Amino acid sequence: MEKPLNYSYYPGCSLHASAGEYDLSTRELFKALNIQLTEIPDWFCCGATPAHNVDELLSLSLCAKNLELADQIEGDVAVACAACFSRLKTAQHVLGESAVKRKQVEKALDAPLKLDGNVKHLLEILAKDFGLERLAAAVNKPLTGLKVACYYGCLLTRPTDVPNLDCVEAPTIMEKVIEAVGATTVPWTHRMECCGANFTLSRPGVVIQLTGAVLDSAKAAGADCIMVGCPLCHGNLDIRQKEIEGVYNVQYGLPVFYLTQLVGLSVGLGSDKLGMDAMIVNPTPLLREKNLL
Amino acid sequence: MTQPIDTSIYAAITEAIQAEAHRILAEGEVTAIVGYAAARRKGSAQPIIITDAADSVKLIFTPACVNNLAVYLTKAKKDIPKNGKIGIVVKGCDLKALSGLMGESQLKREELYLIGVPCAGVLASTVCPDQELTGDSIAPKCTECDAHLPTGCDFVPAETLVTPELERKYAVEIARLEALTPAERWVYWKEQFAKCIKCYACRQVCPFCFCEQCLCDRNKPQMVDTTPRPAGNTAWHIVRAMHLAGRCAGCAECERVCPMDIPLNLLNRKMAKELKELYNHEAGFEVLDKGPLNMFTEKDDQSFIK
Amino acid sequence: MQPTKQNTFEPKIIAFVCTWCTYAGADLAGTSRMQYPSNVRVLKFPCTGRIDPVFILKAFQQGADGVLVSGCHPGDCHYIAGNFHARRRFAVFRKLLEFVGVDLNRLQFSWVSAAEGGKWVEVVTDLTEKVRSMGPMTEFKELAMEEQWSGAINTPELQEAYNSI
Amino acid sequence: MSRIGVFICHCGENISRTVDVERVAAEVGKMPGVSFSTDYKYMCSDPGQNLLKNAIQEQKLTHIVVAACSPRMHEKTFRKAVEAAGLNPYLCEMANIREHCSWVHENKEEATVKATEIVGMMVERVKKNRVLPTITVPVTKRSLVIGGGIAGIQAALDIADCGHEVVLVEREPSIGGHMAQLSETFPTLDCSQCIMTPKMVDVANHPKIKLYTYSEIELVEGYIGNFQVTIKKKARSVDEDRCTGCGVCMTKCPQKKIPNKFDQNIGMRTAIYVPFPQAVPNTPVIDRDNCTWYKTGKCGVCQKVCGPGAVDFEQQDQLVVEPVGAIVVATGFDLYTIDEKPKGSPIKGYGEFGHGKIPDVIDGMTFERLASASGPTGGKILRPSDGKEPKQIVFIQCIGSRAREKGISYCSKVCCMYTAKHTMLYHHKVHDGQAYVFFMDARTPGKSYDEFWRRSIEEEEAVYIRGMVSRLYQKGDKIVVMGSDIAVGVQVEIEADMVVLATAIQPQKGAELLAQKLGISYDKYNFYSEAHAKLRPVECATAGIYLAGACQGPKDIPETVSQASAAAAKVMTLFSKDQLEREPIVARVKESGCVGCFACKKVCAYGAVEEKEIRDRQGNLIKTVAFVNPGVCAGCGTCQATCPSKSVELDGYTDEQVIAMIEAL
Amino acid sequence: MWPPKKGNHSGLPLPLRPHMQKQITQQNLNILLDSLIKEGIRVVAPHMNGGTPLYEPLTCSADMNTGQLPRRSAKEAFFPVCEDIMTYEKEGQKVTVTDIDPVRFPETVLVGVRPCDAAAIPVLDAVFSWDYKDEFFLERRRKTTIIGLACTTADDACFCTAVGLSPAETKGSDLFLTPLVGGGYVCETYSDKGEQLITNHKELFSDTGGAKTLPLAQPETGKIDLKKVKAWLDEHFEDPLWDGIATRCVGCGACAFVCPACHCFDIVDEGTEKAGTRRKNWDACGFWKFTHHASGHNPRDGQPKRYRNRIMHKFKYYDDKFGQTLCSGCGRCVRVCPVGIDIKAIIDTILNSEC
Repeated sequence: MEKPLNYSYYPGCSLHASAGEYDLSTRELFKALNIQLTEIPDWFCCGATPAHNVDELLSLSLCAKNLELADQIEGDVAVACAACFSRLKTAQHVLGESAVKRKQVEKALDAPLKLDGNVKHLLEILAKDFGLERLAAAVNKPLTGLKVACYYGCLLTRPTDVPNLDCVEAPTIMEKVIEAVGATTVPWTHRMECCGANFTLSRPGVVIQLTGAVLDSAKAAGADCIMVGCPLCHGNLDIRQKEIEGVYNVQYGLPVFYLTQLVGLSVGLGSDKLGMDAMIVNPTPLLREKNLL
Repeated sequence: MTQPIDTSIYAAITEAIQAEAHRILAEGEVTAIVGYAAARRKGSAQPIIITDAADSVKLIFTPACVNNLAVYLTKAKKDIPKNGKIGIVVKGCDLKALSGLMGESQLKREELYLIGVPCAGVLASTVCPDQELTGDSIAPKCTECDAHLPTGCDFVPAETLVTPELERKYAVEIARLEALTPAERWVYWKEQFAKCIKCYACRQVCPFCFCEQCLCDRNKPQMVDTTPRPAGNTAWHIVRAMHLAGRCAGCAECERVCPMDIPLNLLNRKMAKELKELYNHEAGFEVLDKGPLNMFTEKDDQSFIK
Repeated sequence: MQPTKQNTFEPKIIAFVCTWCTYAGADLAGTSRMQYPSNVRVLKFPCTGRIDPVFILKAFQQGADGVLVSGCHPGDCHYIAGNFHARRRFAVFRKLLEFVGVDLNRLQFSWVSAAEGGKWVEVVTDLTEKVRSMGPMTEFKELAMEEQWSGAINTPELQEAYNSI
Repeated sequence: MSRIGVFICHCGENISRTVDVERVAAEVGKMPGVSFSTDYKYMCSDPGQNLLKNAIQEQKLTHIVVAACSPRMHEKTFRKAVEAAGLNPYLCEMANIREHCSWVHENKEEATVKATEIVGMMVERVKKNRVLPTITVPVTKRSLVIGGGIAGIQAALDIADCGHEVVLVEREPSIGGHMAQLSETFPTLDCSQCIMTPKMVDVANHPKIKLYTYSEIELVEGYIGNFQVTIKKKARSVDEDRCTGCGVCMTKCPQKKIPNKFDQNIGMRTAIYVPFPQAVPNTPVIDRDNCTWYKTGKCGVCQKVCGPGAVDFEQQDQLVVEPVGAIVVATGFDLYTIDEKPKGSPIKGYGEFGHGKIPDVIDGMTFERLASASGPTGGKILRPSDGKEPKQIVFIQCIGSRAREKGISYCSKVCCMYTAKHTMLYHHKVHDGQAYVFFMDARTPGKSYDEFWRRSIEEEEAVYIRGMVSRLYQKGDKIVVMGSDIAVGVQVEIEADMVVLATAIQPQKGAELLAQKLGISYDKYNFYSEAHAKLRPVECATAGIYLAGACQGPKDIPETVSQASAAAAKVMTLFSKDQLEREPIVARVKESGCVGCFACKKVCAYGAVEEKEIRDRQGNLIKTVAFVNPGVCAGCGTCQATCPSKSVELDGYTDEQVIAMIEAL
Repeated sequence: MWPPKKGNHSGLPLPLRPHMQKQITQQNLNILLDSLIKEGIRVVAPHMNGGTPLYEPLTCSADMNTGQLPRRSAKEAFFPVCEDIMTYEKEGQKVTVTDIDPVRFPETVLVGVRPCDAAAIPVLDAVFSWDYKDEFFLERRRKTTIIGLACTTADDACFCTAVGLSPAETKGSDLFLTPLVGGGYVCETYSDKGEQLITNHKELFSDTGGAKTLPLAQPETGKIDLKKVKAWLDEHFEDPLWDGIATRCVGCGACAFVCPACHCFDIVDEGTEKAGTRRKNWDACGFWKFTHHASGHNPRDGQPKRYRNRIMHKFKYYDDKFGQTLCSGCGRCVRVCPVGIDIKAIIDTILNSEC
């Protein structure tokens, strides 16, 4: 019997709100894989996209404090949201490089920094810590025949030297994970392009254009669905899909899954445990067609 | 509060050392073994060098086995016959010193047979050797030990250690001193250094003071006053700490042997703390090509330079 | 100059400098006829890499009130990397001095290039004025006068000390 | 007992205006050890120097202090004068009372006191000065040049023309290097081979040049003036003495489909081959990995057809030792290969560009071969995938260069110019084609360079788009180039037939291994480091080794040739004397105190510290100590400050001298 | 004259049998010391310096702490760790040398001296007043009154009884204190100095009232046959024993510096070209430098030879020259040795070996 893996879990605000299904499917999947997740007590916002644009010290301090809280729990920090992941990694990187900023943050927090903990995205945990072989062995219902477009978006691998999740511009980690559970991946051109992110509220036109190009590319590559690891990308691709179809007068019908939903499906979790009902583009017809429900 | 420390495994370690020593001497794998033996006073131990397998029964390991035996392997100190491999009994802290010596070309790993000792701690120099090992009687260095179990040895008795978390005595004392004003610290060290009689026990037991001719013994030029007056003493201890910066492995022998109870290891720990902060250097079991003060990076801190 | 000068404390500043950058920078200050306090005495070395921490200690013991160590900017070392080695050495040594109670305001490090005559003047002037305001460096001087009790002989001061008990 | 003479200079009024020189002379005269003290108007003048010389003889002076200007000004002058009077020049010191005293202080009293103290310090210092004999090192007047590209060829020819023997070592079967691969050269569009091959032939015919091709440096021992270089001559399988270069073997060789590296693998060659027709020497090499004889033990056609019987399948690698006095390193560059990440290197690839997957995405050197009249397409620009002429071509600059995120932050310097050249060559050959260039900015500092670049836009109709490309992908038989035009602020997509990547210049693979053999330093990219970026740009920190060309950093041809000639000039300077003389300010090890921790060796930037074994009369090893090679030591003294026991000492700056000065205060 | 006459070389009066016996309370002893301090007399007594017991000048009698054997012996009252012996100054071509005038040594009362320390002082008299009269030692000796104190405790490093002394040994003391049950001391005088002290402060002393003294310490070691030890040493300058013992020795000076009888010293000049001081400071035969010749040769070229010298000097050479043993069994060297070298164990080994 292998020693169970332990992580402190930083869900981030989205997972407690619009991306509840990501949270649910993450917890269920990890439970099924016997990976221990302990939610960091009293965690709070990482600062997300606005903080670092307004006040760097604040954004670093928020992350540093969360990391300090995470230090109470044994194991590395597991992060689901690509934006939270990016912020925490950036804070570690910046504070590791600059003694001056470290001192400022220490002063702000009035505590010595604990930056040693490893911050890991779920992908990394599945692919590296848990391991692709073990993952493949855990599959009860292989996703055979499902053609998945893996969408990385901007933040999972960028910038260079910060997340160190995979190759910055030509990563393969998502493909590896989903292929390990039996799905087929499609090569496509827009897997690293921006979806428009949180311009979705302030400049929806930009988002419609950018997300539209992503959907176009996935459709053209013959994908059945898109897999993401970021609540913001998910929001744009899933919620805006109908609107974009209207604007450009096209039909995509591409369900947008969180990686934990698809992997969860493969290990035999029911759609209720994966929050499939929360998805705007209904995945049921596709999953029925592929005999996955 | 006195916290008892479990040293029950030391008896088993002693047996294991004796057996291994007997084997390697009898099989000719080594020509001599440096270890610990019981001494006349109750509970006390002393270094011993054995060359005969029959003498292996003399070897012991107890909380009184305080010495860092690495000192017996450096050339300026002792000439153990160098006609074969030498076995040596090492605690984790001692092994760090050996690693440092290897990095400084003083020893070669292949010429040594390392008998590692899982060690929960040894006694402080201030207590009698027959005392029980407790949170109070333990040597201060052991409260900060991160090397209870030596690795990379040729032989380590398979015993499991229980090491309680103790208050880090040096860290506490350094923090106390750092909080003082420079003038207050000067007064503190002045009193400490005034006691020094220049017996050089600190130097002689230090594994890293392997110079054949100490800078401080030279008189052309006289870099450091040799007389045991406050001025010369202060200079000596500053120079000593500087020469050990980045090299000291933390065995605290200097402090243990000081007949005047000068807290010399505080200086070494302070230097270690700075080197950790500045260059992320820590003494360990790894043999380093270059010590932190024999190398540099272009990005080194220079906030203190105008 | 003002006659009051002799009553005020004039610090003794010793500067250890490398020949290629800071010494040349000080020369430039001279050829540019810049003015600075006359308290500094310059010791020339080929490179800051040659400067042994013991020299700083010795300087204080010999009565320096302030010490300056100055060399080439990083990357400018005439000897490739001597100043990088010196930078580490002194980063550590100053921490040691601080820990034994030396006020680091008396010990200045700087990079002064051969083109920075002005910076040399600034560094020397600042240090001189800073040390002047701090007063004499008494620690090492007093230490030099002290004896182990057994070696002490009756001096008027000692006698006075006894009398005051 | 020392008899010190002190000479205080007035420097006209430069010193005496603010320093009471008579008083200084009087005060100094009272200092212990000083037997003569005087002042004089101009010490550096002839009468001043004569005063000094006479005093040395009349007063029997043993040490001299001249208090005057900065030693940086006149130290040499006075040391020479002292030497002329029969004293060792290093027994003379200067006290700087002008730049460091009279010129920077106005108060005469203060300046006088300071001057007296400065002189006092130097008096104490000079007492501890020792007689230092000038160091002489014999010089072997032969030179090694490593690398037979344009840099190595130029350096070798310059040195050989001066009458000194040169050993030229080239790794490939022929000299010529990258320049021989180029089609035309900017900014004049000369045919590269036309200007290169005559020089190659000159090398082959030069009586003073000993050429080793298909050879590598195995080992370098010794130091300036006295290197012993072991060269490995790889087995060519063809006897160079017998071969006439007729080429029959190559026409008969049955293995004809081996990608030719010289043609960037788009052209083919045989197993017995010369890389290109103008190769020097024109002696073929058998590629043993691809030769049927070596693979199966059968064939041997080349041997059968060779009239002179030059083919020798049994030939072995040979080691040759050459004694030389100087080494010119001219190993050149490699191109950044974007689809692979060099092992152990921090440099990353560009997976997103599909290089290696999309056949019509090529690098600049491949374009050179396509454009070269002697190249695999005879100078026609044709797509590797289908041999069609590309009508839309996109050039992308700064691939790898200035891309910190890929691990390279430097500019490769030549890409702007060669891309401009490529657009011209393309336009000349494909008249109806359109070239686009994605660029960050155009860097064209060089004679006639900017005009050349303007021409590519204004006359040759290349469209320059300021911005970078994010991704390339194949769409049908087109390549979609996704990029941004930051001048206009839009994303652009171009459907191209061919894409040419201006890949970065990198050091040769294994450059660091050669550097380790030579004992020279290199930067984090493995470019070799010069001794001083500004003032010693062609010398290595290791004495006697010089740099030429792109092995030091990206360079174009004119710059490479200049540096090669400069390196040759340095070598010739070294060879101009039979013995190398140098200032005796070097470190020496006191072996009695040395315990062999080699901290000195670890901090020495020049590799001057060696390990030396001390043995007793019976030959038993007593200890291993450090030894400083005086020919290599630069005299910085970092070793001494590092040595825990002060067993290494820098002459001229000994601890005794320094402490004496401190104690004089 | 060689060999010198054995016996008293100091020119000082030999210790007398008790001349006067009195009693003093702890309180009165403190009053005595405080009044001496007020008179300008340096009162040196065991005192806790931080956690380290040392003989040091008191500023107040309450600072006296006789609970532990001081880490350094009382010899430094006469033979300082370091003392100036002359100073020089150069001005112009003139050199001025000034000797230290021993008249300036302070009057001293050394109190609470343990028998092992006090007994070593007359032993030192011999060497410092032999062919050369060391006025630095002798003047301090003249100016010092020694008040000994009997031991009531001992540890397993103590071995005064082994070398013929005891916890109540009065040798070397001018005045000797033995603690009484319930506090206070019996005072016995052994010299005029001691008697003078009592006479000068007679109001503080009372006659002995038959109060019981505390039981004395009982070191665990029995008397050893020093003659036999010497006889063995006479014959065994070369012996494998030396190598065996001293391979452990790391060559520091701790044993010699804490020893009440070791008396080697070094003379060094410290200063600059312009001015300086000649100083005399403790030296130790364990140091490699101790016998290092200017030529580079070292006759005692290994630690066994150096350690042999320590034993030889203590139990043979000093006996040969002055008829005394240079060890008073205080056990300090046993306690401080970094590597656990135990002089008592070595003597035992010698006694047990075949002669």
